[in-house]
Amino acid sequence: MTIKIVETVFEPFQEIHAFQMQLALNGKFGATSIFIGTMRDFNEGDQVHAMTLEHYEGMTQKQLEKIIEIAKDKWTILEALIVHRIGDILPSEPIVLIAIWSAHRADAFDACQYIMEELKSNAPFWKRETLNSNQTRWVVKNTDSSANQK
Amino acid sequence: MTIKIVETVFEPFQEIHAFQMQLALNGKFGATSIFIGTMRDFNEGDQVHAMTLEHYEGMTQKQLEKIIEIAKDKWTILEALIVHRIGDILPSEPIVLIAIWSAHRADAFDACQYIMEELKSNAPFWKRETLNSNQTRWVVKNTDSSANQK
Amino acid sequence: MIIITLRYFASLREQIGRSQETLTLTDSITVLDVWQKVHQTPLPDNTLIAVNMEYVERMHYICDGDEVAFFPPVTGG
Amino acid sequence: MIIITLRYFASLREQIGRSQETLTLTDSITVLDVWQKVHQTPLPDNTLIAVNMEYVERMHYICDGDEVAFFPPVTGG
Repeated sequence: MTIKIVETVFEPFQEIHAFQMQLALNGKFGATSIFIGTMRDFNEGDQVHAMTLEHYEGMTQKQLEKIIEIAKDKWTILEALIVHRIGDILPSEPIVLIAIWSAHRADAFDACQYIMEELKSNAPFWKRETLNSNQTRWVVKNTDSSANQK
Repeated sequence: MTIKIVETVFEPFQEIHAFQMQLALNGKFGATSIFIGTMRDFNEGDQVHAMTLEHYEGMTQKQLEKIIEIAKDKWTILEALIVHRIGDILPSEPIVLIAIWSAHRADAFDACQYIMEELKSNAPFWKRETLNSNQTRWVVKNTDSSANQK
Repeated sequence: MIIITLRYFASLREQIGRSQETLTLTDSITVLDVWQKVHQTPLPDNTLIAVNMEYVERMHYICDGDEVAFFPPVTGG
Repeated sequence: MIIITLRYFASLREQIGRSQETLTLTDSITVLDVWQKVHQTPLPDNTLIAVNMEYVERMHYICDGDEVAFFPPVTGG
């Protein structure tokens, strides 16, 4: 299980690929579920042209480890990778990557979504957006976890 | 929306990366949910050393297109990519890739899982496994979609 | 006159020993009747049926030119 | 004697105008009392509190050497 907090732009597919290559799991995993959160150029109706991600160093790692441990208790997962960006971020750059390897698909799907929701609720990160007007504002609340089915 | 049926081994992260690069969606998507199904070297308690995937050409594409259309009606998704392998497959080779891009994470998560479950139930693919004993057998039934929570 | 193409896949294809055949009929009948006419055995329980690459029920009536496929439960992904 | 470190993050850090300070107390008090002692204002409603990097309730009693952090709802991911 690996948690990486990175200060510069990362390439999610390269991260997953490199991580997977060094796992001794060939033939053992049947399912990989991946979530990538990417910075948009809009939020709550406004154009956003930059963002700064602050975190509570130490607590971040501790909380993410705890979230993975709980997921491992709930589902049968073989490996987990979390990469989260901090610092100054531009639109279309990745913010977060979660990847779960398991034998069966339901475990991977459920654990990946669980970890993402727990990260959103409990990992001590904070986003400050810079709007196109150059005003800055703290993001006050993460969006809801449930989709509005059409 | 792209559906690819491929007869030779594919590299899922390269497929997603290449597909994403040619989308004109920079800054528009905030969420990417990905599922990769990989061939294991065991199934139902037996060691498996090869697999052949048969499909119903034409119907496969038609069914997958229909599944994506239904997902687009249910959730707000920006793009979808499905890659499915056919032919002779070896353990640790990818079988299926599903990637969904959306503005918000719940749409990506739900659509990706929905498409995977529908593909498993309705897309006309059939797996024949070759066991370590060189016996071959048709896979009779896909595993359940729900995880047994521990 | 109604001419249809029958197709079989996977384990069903192997059991039947061929992947495709043509059937000529004078009247439209259901896909289930098509099976029984050709095979003189009950249709295996789990068999799925598609006409022109869309799933149909057993009571679906065929038309001239239809491609009727019989196959076991799918196991892709 | 109880010496604790207080830490503030994000918008709360900006409002308070500092990220860290030290507090010396004679007795263990709750984290809510710590806030009120230092800031003389009610703790903002949504504020989260962690002691030694674990979430705690407002009635959690501090110990010597604790790092007590106050911050707004988290917005990562």
